[in-house]
Amino acid sequence: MKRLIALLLLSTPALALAQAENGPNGADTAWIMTATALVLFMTLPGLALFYGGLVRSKNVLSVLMQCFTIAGAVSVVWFLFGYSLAFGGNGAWIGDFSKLMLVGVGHDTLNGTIPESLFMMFQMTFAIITPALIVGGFAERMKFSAMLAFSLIWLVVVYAPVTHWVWGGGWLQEMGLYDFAGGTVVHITAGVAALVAAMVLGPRKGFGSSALMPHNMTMTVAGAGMLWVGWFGFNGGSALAADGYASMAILVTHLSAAMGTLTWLTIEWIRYGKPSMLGAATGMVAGLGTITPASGFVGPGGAVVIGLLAGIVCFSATNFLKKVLKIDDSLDVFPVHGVGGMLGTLLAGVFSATTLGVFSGYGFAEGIGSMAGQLKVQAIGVIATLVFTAVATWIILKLLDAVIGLRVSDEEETQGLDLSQHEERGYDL
Amino acid sequence: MKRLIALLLLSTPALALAQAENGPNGADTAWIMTATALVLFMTLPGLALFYGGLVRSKNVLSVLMQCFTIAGAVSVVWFLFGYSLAFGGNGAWIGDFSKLMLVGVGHDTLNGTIPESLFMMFQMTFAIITPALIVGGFAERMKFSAMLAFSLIWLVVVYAPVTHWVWGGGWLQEMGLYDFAGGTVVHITAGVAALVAAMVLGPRKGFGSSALMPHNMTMTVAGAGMLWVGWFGFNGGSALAADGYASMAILVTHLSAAMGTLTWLTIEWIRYGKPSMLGAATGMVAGLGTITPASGFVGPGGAVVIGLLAGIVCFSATNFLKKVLKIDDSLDVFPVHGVGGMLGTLLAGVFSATTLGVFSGYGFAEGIGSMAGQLKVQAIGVIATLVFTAVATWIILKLLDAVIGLRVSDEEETQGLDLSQHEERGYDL
Amino acid sequence: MKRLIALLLLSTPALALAQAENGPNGADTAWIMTATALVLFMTLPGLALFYGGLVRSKNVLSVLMQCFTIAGAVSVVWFLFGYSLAFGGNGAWIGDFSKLMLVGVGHDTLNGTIPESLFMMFQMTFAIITPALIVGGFAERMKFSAMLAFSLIWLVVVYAPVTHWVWGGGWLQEMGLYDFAGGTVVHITAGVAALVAAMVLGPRKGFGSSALMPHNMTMTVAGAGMLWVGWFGFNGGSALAADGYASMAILVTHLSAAMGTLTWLTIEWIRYGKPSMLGAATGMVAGLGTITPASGFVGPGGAVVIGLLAGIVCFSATNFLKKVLKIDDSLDVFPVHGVGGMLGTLLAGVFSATTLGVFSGYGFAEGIGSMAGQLKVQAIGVIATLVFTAVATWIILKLLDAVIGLRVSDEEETQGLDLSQHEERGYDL
Amino acid sequence: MKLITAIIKPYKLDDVRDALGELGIQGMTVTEVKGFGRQKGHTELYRGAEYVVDFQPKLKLEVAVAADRVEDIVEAIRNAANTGKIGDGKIFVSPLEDAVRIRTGERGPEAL
Amino acid sequence: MKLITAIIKPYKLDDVRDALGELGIQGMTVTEVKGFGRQKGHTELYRGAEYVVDFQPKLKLEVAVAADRVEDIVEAIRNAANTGKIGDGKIFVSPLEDAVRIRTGERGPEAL
Amino acid sequence: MKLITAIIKPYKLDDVRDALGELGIQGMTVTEVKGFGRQKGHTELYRGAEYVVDFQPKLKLEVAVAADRVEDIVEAIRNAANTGKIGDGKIFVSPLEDAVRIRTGERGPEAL
Ligand SMILES: Nc1ncnc2c1ncn2[C@@H]1O[C@H](COP(=O)(O)OP(=O)(O)O)[C@@H](O)[C@H]1O
Ligand SMILES: Nc1ncnc2c1ncn2[C@@H]1O[C@H](COP(=O)(O)OP(=O)(O)O)[C@@H](O)[C@H]1O
Ligand SMILES: Nc1ncnc2c1ncn2[C@@H]1O[C@H](COP(=O)(O)OP(=O)(O)O)[C@@H](O)[C@H]1O
Repeated sequence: MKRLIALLLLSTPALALAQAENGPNGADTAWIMTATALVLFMTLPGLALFYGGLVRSKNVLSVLMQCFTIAGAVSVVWFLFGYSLAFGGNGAWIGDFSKLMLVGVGHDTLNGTIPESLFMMFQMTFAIITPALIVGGFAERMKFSAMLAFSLIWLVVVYAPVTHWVWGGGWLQEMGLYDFAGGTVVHITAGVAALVAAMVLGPRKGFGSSALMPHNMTMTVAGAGMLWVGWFGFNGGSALAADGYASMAILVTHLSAAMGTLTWLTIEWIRYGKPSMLGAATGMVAGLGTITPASGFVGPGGAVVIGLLAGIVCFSATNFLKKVLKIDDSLDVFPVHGVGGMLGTLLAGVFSATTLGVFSGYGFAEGIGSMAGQLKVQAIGVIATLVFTAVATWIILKLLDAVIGLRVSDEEETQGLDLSQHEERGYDL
Repeated sequence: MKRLIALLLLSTPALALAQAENGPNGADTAWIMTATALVLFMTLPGLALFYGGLVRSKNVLSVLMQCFTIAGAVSVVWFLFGYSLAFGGNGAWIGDFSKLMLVGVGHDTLNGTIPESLFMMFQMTFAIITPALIVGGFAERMKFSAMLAFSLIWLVVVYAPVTHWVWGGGWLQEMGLYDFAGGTVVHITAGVAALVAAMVLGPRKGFGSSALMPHNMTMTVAGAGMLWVGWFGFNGGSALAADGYASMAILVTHLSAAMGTLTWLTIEWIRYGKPSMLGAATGMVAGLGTITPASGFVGPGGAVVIGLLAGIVCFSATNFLKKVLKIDDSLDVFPVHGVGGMLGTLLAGVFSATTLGVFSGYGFAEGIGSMAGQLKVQAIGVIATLVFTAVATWIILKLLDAVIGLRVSDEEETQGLDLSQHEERGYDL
Repeated sequence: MKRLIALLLLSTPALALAQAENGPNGADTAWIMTATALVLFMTLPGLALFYGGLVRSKNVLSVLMQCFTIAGAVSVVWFLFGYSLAFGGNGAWIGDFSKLMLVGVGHDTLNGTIPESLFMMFQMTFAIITPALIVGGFAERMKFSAMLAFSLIWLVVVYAPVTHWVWGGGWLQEMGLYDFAGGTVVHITAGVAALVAAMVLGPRKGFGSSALMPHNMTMTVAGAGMLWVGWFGFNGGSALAADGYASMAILVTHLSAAMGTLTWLTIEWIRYGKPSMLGAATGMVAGLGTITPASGFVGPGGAVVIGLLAGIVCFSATNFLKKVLKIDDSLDVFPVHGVGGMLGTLLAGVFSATTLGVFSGYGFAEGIGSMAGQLKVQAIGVIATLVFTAVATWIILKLLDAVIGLRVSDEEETQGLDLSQHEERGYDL
Repeated sequence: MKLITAIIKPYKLDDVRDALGELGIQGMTVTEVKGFGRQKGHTELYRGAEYVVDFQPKLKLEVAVAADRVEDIVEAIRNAANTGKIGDGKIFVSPLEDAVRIRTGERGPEAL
Repeated sequence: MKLITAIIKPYKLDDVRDALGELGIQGMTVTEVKGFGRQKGHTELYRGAEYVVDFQPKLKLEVAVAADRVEDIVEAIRNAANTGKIGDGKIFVSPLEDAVRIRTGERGPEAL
Repeated sequence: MKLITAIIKPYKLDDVRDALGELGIQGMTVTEVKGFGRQKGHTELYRGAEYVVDFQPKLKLEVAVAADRVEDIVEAIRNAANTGKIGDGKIFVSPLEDAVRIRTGERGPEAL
């Protein structure tokens, strides 16, 4: 987040204020409006299609519906009090209710150089995609009602506080955590929550014994392309300005995605004799997720290495989870986003170093003098987010299971969620 | 439209001129180029996919083809004289021929702070989507030739004048009508025209007796997502600037879409026991269409109420039309866009009030002192647009029916329009 | 390219420098970041879907995979040395290694008014789409390994030098060639390479005797819509600024696409009795490809004529290639992009004239006084690009054929590339 | 028992089902098939390349019935599926030696 | 030889194939079909328009076997496909006069 | 009359149709089916999860013919569909008791 950079670079509040008092910047506003559209586009239809293609035909609408409903419900909650909890006040742990329903925000209320309404919208698109990512963990077996309840409670209990810690002036931000666009806030929280959900719900019927194949890889690839493009808004927009920081964030994002793609498909090529389209797309997402926390701090040389490591590590994690741990994280949210988010948050502490020659980045956080120092902060960020998310998610799910039940019946699962939850079918060709 | 706001705020022409003389604004230009791309994206492929998925497999290409051909043909007509009819001169009822073929428009000709070529393009994308929306009313039964003739005649006879009334300096604009991004100009005209077309053409074979089901809901959802994102350009771009007005317009647009989604699916959930993906997507479109005229004038609190009402009213209208009136408006253009446009135009007169606490907006039009006053203007705008569109559309269709015939033969309809009109098939999987 | 214009208008380096020293422009940066996203969107998922829908079901993933892998691999090569070869130094024929791995490029390094990292990214998206276009020439029969090797070698041997000639300060740019956004650099090179590839590889099994039909026209149309929208970034972004030049480039681009669409479908309507969706979409691409080199130099009147000619000429070329020459350029890359690129590069020399009344453009290149003079330069550009590309592509392919073999076995071709190259299937509905 | 197999035009399915329903037949199995016959296909053009699509989409209905009902049923299908135009399709009758209802194990005509 | 045709619920395919495999039967041909029968469909609502989807997705298995194996195989299919719920499907047995293996030209039971 | 049912490799359809055309047979009905047999499928990997796709896509051709033409036709199909490789498929011959042309009501061999 550019805000973060601003806070770090301009260490005196007076200066920060001065910048804000400079008034609105049209170019920054133009870019962040665009970036906001791009990030919404990542979820709708991007992620929805990416995920939708990977499930079986009988469940495709349930996944699309989950993404859509989350977009709707999260937006309203974010407006009512979510934004205030994340970005209101100066608490170390959680925001306050000062920005409830955007009270007092008008056309000319600013956040930095852009309208606050825009900052809130941009953040809202992040708040939408994070629970939408979790859908991949419990896909093809969760009740729609439970999914909706879970997503909203999780938004308030997990997402809002972690956002506050990292971007809202909370303790991790104070400590100098480098998370430019959401390695901890978005990817670790979503990945860990998906893993916990997969474990609490248990595997899909037939997991391990019969084929639970993607029903439409062309849909998945269409979504993957949209994710790649949309991610320019995700990371580039996090600079909150139309400047060299934003451009560089886009460049490193793109290079990491490219390397992730190539790495994953190369591993498959070597190991299985053939590279696959799904492998390429998954590597791309791994590259994107991993560079996310680092994207404002590293240079293009570092980005290439990050993409390479993303491919290797996330590939291994995917196989480990599926083949060794035999956990049915349906669409591999944890190994790709969770592991990628952790890896990237740590690597942000490495490749932000200015002393790595062609792999150099743009320096550590204000007040942190060494890679070890930055890495320590990064590790604290990773662990805190991981542990908090895991525990909170587990509790939410267990409670919900007791109250309304999480999983559809066996018969409904066999029939498919499209018919059992929505009385609709994806195709009638 | 920002232009409108400018006209209203800067009530003396001299001042308006002064602003124009300030010269071009790069940020505004950057944003409106982006918005123009987003609005084109709403039609191609957005609306084309949204509509295409809802028809039967044998007619999918005909719908895509109609959207594509309209995009091509409207653009050329708009360039030749459509734009001039809508935005040339100062007549109360219709423009003039002063801007035929953009005579005299160069790189540095401005409209406000943006190049006139860009203003004309931005408006062109609105002129494209409006007849494309009507396609939903006569889908699956109209001859391609008749469709093309109708769309172009309608553009000139209905769309261009109404645009002039509301945005081109015509009588409704003079009167102070609030239509920020096209509640009257786009949604009421398209909705009413679709209804008239559905009535003149008569229902599809099998309407009411057999299943005329959507053939590909995933395509419809992909299109719905694109509409949501593209609408940021539609409403946000209508500010014609990259500023707090544009940002706020995007925020209220998004919130209304979110509430529309939630409302429609909740009604279904209560009434039928299950919420549907198509319901969610339809509620979203209803929310978007309804906020459109109001999007520059209301605050986020008002937007939430508008989205809620959009869901309730458009849901009821859809059922009423289908079950009570038994009119085969194939893809429900009138109950969603027409009714939504009317509702939104009226609500713009309510929630622009500054005295509604958290539901307040940003004030009535210059010279209008009360909600009753604004509402009266809004009602006049709604009724005038509705009546004029209905009559003109009916006459155009009746004439065309007499001259070239509107509807394909029974056999062609049974075979499907893809083969009978285009000798192509959508799928060969 | 705006750079080009700048170079031509500001003929003294001092002045050019002065402009650069003006520092970064946020609005230009905002727009070019957007344009970069739009051009990437043209390839992923735009072109991938456009092409993917046109092949048979058993090869759809191979096409998507080729586009994805090219995006990944080209990006990395571009970063390592491709960009430097194209835009480093001042050689007449080829760049140098001064910008290897973007050495020395930081947040505030500029290229004109935008960050150099952004200029490099924007150009990267062009370097991605060009080899991706070639995929259409050899689709459904090339080995994945050969495709990858070919694409990368071709990028370095053909694309980088031609880019340098035209945009990197090379001999064609010096001579005053008008190629705003890639008629020679992108479309002629891709079209000619596709033709040569089609000839070297030979036709697909069954070409001419059995049906090699598109398997999913809805996918193709979705991609076509994305291409149309994305092209606003392609041509509008090539102004490298958010100004009247960019706006006008978008307007002429749009009008040419519209006329191309209408022209192609009208010819079909007259000749075959029915207009087709694929015809409309192909005409659109022809219109877009043809206006590309001219888009910064011609006015809207000229654009309409260019679109008309694009439709007529590319339609004829497609039929000629398929029916007379019987060359199996699978997805008609040469007749649409190659021929369109040549036509457009020549027409840029015509419609840039300021003396054509309503069809006037914005003047010839600095130092060129007549249409004949400009046309001569344009013709040299076309011929040089054509000959160089043809020869170099032929040599690369022949060498690769000898070393690793270009084509899959008969059996693999019958089975389909999805299974034989990637062990995946597109659909399991 | 006999197996009656009818190849019909797709849009006639509802009519045929209604006709069979009136005869008390409710079970049947339907398959989407491609029919080649006297009824010719059409030519599609994709960018100038002609593709002759020489099959017609048809539905195949399979109905297992007791032997004595064959004539009625054949007649009913014929009446319902008939348009008088080429390509209306065929009805085939073939012997069926046994039938089993999986759920109950009933055999013979009771299983239908 | 006989042709055994079974209409089963789609998710039972693996079970049936396993059961047949145990009897040494490995060849069969499977078709996706729409089944109409006692088992009723469901109603889908699209924006208030009700569509009764009255067919059930089923799979049709065709297995050609030597005449003396019919009983065993019918029994095996029945056991594997049985859920006790309505809509479990049917097994039909019909006469088969000849069979040819295209590759070798073998005829009769050897061809299977 | 007899019903000849052939399971063939999909890309052999045109050859078989040509061969039948030469024998004067023009009507037939074709279904897309999944074949299980000696010819093995392949394994697909999706993010490390292995899915054994053990069926082969095949086409099923059904041709009703007069009894005396059976041998010629079987032979023609066999020749046209044969590649000598495993998985070439089967031809089955079964009895057909009646055939009706829906359009005209003709019955028996005339109806074909
Ligand atoms: N000999 C045959 N064996 C199997 N099916 C046939 C045969 N002849 C025709 N059919 C099927 O019947 C359909 C209709 O036949 P066609 O010759 O077109 O018209 P008609 O039914 O009017 O004689 C064909 O599309 C095909 O599916
Ligand atoms: N008379 C029949 N002829 C052919 N197929 C039938 C017949 N009756 C039923 N079927 C098939 O068997 C399936 C199951 O039949 P149904 O009556 O629903 O339940 P059950 O098998 O329990 O009797 C149907 O969906 C249909 O495909
Ligand atoms: N007993 C059988 N009953 C029905 N169909 C069979 C039988 N055996 C094989 N088939 C069909 O024939 C196809 C080819 O059989 P397969 O054993 O693979 O090779 P081959 O034809 O060379 O013996 C299978 O895919 C299946 O569709």
